[in-house]
Amino acid sequence: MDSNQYRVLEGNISVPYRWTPGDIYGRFLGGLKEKKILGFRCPECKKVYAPATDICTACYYGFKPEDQVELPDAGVVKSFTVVRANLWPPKPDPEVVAKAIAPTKLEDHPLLWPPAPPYALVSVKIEGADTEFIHMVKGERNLGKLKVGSKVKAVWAEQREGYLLDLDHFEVA
Amino acid sequence: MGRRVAVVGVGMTENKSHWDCSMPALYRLAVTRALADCGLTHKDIQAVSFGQSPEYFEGINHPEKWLAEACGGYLKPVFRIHTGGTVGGSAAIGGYYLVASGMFDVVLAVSGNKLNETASAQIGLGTVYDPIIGRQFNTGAPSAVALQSLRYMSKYGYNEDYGIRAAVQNRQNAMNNPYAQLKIPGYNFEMAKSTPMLCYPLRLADMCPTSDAACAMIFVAEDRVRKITDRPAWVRGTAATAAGVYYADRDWAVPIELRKAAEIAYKQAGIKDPLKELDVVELYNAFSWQELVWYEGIGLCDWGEGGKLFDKGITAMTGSLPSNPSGGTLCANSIGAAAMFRKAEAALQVMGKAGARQVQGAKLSLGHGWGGAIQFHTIMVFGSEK
Amino acid sequence: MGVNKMTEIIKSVKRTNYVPYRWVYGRDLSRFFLETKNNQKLYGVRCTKCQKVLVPPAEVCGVCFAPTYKEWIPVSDHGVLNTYTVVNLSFPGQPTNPPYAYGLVHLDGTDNLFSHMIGEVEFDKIKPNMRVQAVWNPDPKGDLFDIKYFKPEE
Amino acid sequence: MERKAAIVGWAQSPIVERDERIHKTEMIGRTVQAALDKSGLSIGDIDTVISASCDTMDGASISNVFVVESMGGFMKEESKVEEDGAYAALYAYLRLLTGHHKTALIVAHGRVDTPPQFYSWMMTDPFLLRPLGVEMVSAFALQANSYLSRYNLDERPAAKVVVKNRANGVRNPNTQVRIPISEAEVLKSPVLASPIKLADASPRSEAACALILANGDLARKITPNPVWIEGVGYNHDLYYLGHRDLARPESLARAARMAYAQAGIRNPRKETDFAEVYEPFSFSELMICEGLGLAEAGEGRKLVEKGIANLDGAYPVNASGGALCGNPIFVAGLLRMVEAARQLTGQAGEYQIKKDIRRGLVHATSGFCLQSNIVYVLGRDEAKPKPVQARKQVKDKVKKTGKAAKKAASRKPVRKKKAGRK
Repeated sequence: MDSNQYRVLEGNISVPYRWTPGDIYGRFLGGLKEKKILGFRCPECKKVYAPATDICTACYYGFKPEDQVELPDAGVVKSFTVVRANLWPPKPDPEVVAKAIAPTKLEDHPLLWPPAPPYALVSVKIEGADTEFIHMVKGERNLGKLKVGSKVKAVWAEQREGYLLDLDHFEVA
Repeated sequence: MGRRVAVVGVGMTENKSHWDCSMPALYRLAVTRALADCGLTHKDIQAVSFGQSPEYFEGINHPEKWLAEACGGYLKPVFRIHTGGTVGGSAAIGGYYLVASGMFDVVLAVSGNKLNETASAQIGLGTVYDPIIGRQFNTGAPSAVALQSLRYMSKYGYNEDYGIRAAVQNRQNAMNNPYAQLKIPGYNFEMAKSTPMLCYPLRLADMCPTSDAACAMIFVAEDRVRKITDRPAWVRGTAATAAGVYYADRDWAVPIELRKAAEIAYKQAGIKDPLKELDVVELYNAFSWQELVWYEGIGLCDWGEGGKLFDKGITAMTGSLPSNPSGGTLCANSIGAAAMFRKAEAALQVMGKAGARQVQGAKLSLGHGWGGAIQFHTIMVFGSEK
Repeated sequence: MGVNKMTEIIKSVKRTNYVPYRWVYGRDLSRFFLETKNNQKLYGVRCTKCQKVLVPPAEVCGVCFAPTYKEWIPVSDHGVLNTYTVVNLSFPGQPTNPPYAYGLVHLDGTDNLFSHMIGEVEFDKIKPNMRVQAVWNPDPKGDLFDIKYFKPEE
Repeated sequence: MERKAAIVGWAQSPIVERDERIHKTEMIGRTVQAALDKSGLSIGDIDTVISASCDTMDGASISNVFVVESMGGFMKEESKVEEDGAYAALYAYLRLLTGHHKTALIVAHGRVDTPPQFYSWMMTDPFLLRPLGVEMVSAFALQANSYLSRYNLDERPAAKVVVKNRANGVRNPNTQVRIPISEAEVLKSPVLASPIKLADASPRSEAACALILANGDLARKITPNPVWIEGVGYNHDLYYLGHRDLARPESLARAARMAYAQAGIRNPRKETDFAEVYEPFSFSELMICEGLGLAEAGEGRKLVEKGIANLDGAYPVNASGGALCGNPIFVAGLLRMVEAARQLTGQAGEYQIKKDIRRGLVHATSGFCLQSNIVYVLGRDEAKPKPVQARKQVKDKVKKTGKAAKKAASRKPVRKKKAGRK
């Protein structure tokens, strides 16, 4: 058989999801919608988790709404990486995706797609938190100034829906 | 053969749409209940056998990476087993082997799924089919089981009512199970028969619901058991077998791989006549007809005799070998947890902790799991005695 | 600081996850579909041990774990419908709109089951064990739908 | 040291970037057959089959559904571990320890049906990491930066890792990237996500691998050179990248301690002779060597700077070229076991470690930033490897146990039970 007779099937698996954040992640995302970073304090070890998580792992304590604390929207960069290369295939045609998930509407379940480079993935210790928040720094001006130890402040999106990217990115102070 | 192992604690979540509960919280709920059941803490757990079904259900690849810490697996040995619908059974068997091998003394097996995270679980089930041959016209699991059910009906000449009757028996049993999802007061044959035909010969009543649930079991080595509980469920036999998809002479109504699994497990447990010796069975009957097919598979009767066994009422709650006192998978199917629910229910029965669904004096029980393209089966046999 | 009771609790995060794939047919399936495309013929392979014929072709006979590739055997596009289902269920992303029927066909001269659509027949006329034959697609592309569906044998 | 179970056979398909002419069942079937042939066994001698493969990469839920026949799992006790193949080997080992099974076949396959970025992106949770497009390269880059800033290092030691592994890879006929590279070339290669450059990253790869384990007594009958599992440890760290200390993977240290305790090892650097580690990125190898206790924290660089980890060094690391020369997801870790077995039995050919070796470390990882790790201590018998016997003789020895005969007998009635079709 000629090598050009070997066949390949091109396709995709597209699934509309409605992920349940539950009580704790749900509050954290609700906080972002209101331009607030909420943390959760473990009553046993007193550590403050920001962003939220369902449990304090070491204590195996399940967070409750009353453990919520409000934190400033600024912090210090503990580690970062500047993503320069585009590691992804081209973004799919919305019509292809819409067809793949019909009759669910793509407007109701927008396509999830990674951000376009360049951007930096940063690990930010929010003031008053004991964990680090993984988020982005964008813009060449910010990327140039970025160092371990840089102070950063949140830049909020105009349109907010209760999604991680309501906090659009951090900018270097 | 290895060390003796017992189940000392079982934790279940309700089967329903957990709209207020994230995936980590759901798993944590099952695990905390299992720990409370046997009076242990998360610090006692030495290793975790984690199970969850296909990634495309929740869109989370390697879910154990995210969820193991919610199961108390922080800085502990954790691995994930994934065998499709059998995964709960496979994870439980993994938990058994972790202890029986002598590697660990106290092991948590946990498995679950949150099927309501996706717009339809059938998308995930549909991707089980080969992309080149089969995915073009699949309709998830129901259509495949419809093929199996019709083959069984036509091969042995059973009419449609048998499936409905099996469904009704399970739904009535489910009324006693606080964790079941489908609990319909006064459920009867007429109600079931009037439901719409979804995949001929399967009506809505022949099918399982879509649930969110997690289940956890704690496996403990022989010498630790008595300190923890005086009502353990000893693991008497385990087996997990596989067949294939396109193998020659395949007959969908004759699950030879399940018979093989049963033979292996019965040999370990010293069971010669399962119909007489077993006190209760929990079968993974995600679709009504499978209840009858699995009777034959686990050797309660010959091939083709499942319906006749059902006619005798032996497997009713009042019979000598009740099947699915919990209502089975027909009344609650989260897929990831479902096979573990079967094992956990079987264990609870011999522990005497099954509450309103308890089969009085149950000493020997069997929990079953089914998965893949009707080709993977898991079996665990539990005894109140070693 | 302290509890802020006014914060909205987000109930769900709705997004579509898209993953592209390139699935490889490989030697046997490429050849199988080359034949359906060019010659409208079905071929199977024979297990070198148990001599059973498998369609679609498989690399090894699962039962014997013996190679199958020594022979490339033409098989009939007629056969017996082993079992079938009529699908009324619908869900997002379904490749074909219901209702439709599909089943497992035991092609003459083979020893396993081939799955395909059933057409040109009223749903209530389909019966297990009926004879069926392939209806070929006039515009073959080298995939499963080179056969449009199976219909009752004439 | 109690001898419980050993590696008695293996096979792999050559690692390639992408082969669109071969179906995964073809790849697996041939590899399993080759492993059986190598060990002189037939499928009837195998008691249990454990596979490792990935739904997301295969684009098929329950990815073992359609491959179970081609890996010889029909009517066998079968299970699947959805982790690297090295974890499947662990589960198989557990099964052998109980005595329920005497032989086990481990099969792993990794295809690149979708770009691997999707595999890792799908690993993220939907709320906190997925919207950021976090995938392997950027996550490991974040970790690499944590490591570099913690110990005040530059990028040169990692470049030296690449130089070493690529030089070794040239000698390995089964690996994918077989082109040597200089330190300057590594440092000049394009930045993917700082500090990870193209040359620091493992390639995109496909392969299948099969490994056969046998119980103590049986292992000696099957092969004159069993490779014993002397210890195994594994551990799992926190998920969220902001929750753990990325610069020091705690789960790795714990996995290593567990394995060393079983093998009775106090000083791994002195009591073992070489290591095969799964390094998805060059920086990872430095951290892994530290985690394994081969170097002090922050001093992994000394292994490459002083040439200790070279093929001819005092403690070779990744003599096979490692994952930097070929990284089939789900197979790469199992391949490390195979490579260690090759070294211990003197079958590594061009990349055979010249000094006398008796014990080796094997490491595999899964998850972001070395979240989960598994460590094996593999060892050979005290005596030097014996020449391999003729295949037929070996086969006769196994048959004497009556195993193959019994299996064949037990299979027939099963087939008979099935009623005829129609």
